[in-house]
Amino acid sequence: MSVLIVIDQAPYGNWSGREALDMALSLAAFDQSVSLLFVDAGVNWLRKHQNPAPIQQKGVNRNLAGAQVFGVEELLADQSALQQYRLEPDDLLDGVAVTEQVHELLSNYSHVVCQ
Amino acid sequence: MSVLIVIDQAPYGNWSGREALDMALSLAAFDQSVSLLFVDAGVNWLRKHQNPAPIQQKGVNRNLAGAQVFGVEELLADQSALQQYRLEPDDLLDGVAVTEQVHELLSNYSHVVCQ
Amino acid sequence: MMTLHILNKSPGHPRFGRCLDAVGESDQLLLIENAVLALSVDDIALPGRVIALASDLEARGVSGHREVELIHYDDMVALTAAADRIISW
Amino acid sequence: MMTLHILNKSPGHPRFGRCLDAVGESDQLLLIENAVLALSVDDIALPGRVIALASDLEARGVSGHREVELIHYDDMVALTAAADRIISW
Amino acid sequence: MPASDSVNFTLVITGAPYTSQAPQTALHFARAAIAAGHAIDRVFLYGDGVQLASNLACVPSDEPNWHRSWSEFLTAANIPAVACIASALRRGVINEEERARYELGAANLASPFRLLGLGEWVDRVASTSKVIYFHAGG
Amino acid sequence: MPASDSVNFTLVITGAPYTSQAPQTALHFARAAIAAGHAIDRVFLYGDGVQLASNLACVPSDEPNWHRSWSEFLTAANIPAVACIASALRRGVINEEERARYELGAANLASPFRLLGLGEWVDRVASTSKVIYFHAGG
Repeated sequence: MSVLIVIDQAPYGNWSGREALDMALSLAAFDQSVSLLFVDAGVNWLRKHQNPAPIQQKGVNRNLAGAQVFGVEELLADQSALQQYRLEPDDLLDGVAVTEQVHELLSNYSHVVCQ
Repeated sequence: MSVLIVIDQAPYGNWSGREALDMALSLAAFDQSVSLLFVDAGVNWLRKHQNPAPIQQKGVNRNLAGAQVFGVEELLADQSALQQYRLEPDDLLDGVAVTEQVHELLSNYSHVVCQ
Repeated sequence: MMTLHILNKSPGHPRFGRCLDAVGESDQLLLIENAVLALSVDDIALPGRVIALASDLEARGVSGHREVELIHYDDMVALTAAADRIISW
Repeated sequence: MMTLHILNKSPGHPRFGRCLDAVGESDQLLLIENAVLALSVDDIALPGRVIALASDLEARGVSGHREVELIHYDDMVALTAAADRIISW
Repeated sequence: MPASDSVNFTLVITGAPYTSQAPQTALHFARAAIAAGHAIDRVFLYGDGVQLASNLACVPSDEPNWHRSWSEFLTAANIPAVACIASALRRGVINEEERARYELGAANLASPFRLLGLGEWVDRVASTSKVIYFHAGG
Repeated sequence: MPASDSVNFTLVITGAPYTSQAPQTALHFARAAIAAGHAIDRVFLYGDGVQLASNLACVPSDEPNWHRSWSEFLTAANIPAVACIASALRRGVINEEERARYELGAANLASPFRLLGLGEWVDRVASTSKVIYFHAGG
């Protein structure tokens, strides 16, 4: 059993990415194999230097940066989405692996969740 | 004061079109000048022969067909959206006016609501 | 591994295109809720075997001139029971 | 008549494109919430005068290399007070 | 003191808290409007926005409680707040009167919010008030 | 009687009633699954889906009350139903225990629904159960 949680919504404008991240962290906490895949506007979760204090939300950078410490296996980002949002490797949190083959990648997981 | 209510969501899958229609009917009930504009997937509200009984929802055909009787001035549909969904004039409820100039049309209204 | 893709978004929704990209040759695509509107759109290339929930078509007055297999909720249950993997988009 | 268009959807959202189509030459476009992400996208032709909420940019870590006027909520109030008409997309 | 060029705003919120950013953006806007000497003559909750009126939200202490922040602001600034009754009843946001009518066990909407019809919104649209909508983003 | 090839389903609902079609599609699916001799070992409400557990929805008599239909089905089929506690508390869906803890005036979640953590979902994902998601459409 290996789980992939797909995040395609941008941060802060709605809660769905936040709750998808909670799903991944819960699986990891119970020692289940889980990775996160960021596609479309979802890649914006991976930007360095987010500061949601002015809009009175809690940042998720720390959760995301610590995801692998908590047992999330991989943080994967879709290359074409990174390109669309002009995100270079230097702009991203540490530990993000870039993938060009989202379609093929999906088939590696026995359980896929698009929250 | 003339109001345009824009509906760009398809029927039944979510409630937003339904509640936008309620806004139009309320304005009409209070004798305010109001028209409805259907764009994108929203044009599917205008199909004849909808029958949401199998999914246990109430139809809106009667409300829409009666909208002009209740005082809604115009039911407008975006030509390009009709074309996308292969909707011919015969497929539509009576009383729908087709517009090719959504952008220009918006400027005729002093108050525009995209629910 | 046969994957059943369950899609409930209108053709204009970003996830609609993402789902279509992910459907493999041996996969099944089940259109439900607003996704059945895709059956009335000409220029969408739907993959091989397309299935749609009849009650969602009837609700929306879509006749579905395209090649499509219309099913009911009991068939949807059978499809999910038989699938190796299910992705809800 | 000067219209202020307030847009809060990500660039991939169908309403994003519909809003851009509707912005006239003498209109103003205010990007808030997820719409500020458009400032990091190259291939979107944003119309003439583009304004964005600074706190939404800061939240998302977007620096906005494009020509854009960054404002705060009090400026947003002034803009809406001055506009002949306001459309929230 | 209202400025000489002060405006009457009506704010319509259609996005729910903890689902969309709409109630947050609207509150920042509302505070700035009052600070600048403008008036807000009504806040109208419609569609999913009615969830903001529920007084049962329980939020971790290190996160803002948007229902409470809005309630405090509305009370302090003496601004009438209305949740659309048709939107609210379906979504389980009810006051004491509806609780009694539907014979339910509890109510979750109270002052400063009231349940009223769309006529409250129509009334503002037909007035000289500037009506601003705060929808769910995406 | 379970069929010889019967499956254990877990249904996860993330779309709210009267906002999305998700709870309706899921209920049609659930009824058909039970009728075909399959088992549903859990229904898990997550995100906006927790609104389905609120027992305060008031629906016109000519429209289905999805909370009531689901409650009756779950009770009759003896299926455990869980609303994610983190999603539910923020959205104002609370049981008697949380009402007391947060010192609020009312609770709106009761049997057959319970408030529990995401571990309930993890447990099903890690099992042989077939987990099917019913999201909000659009």
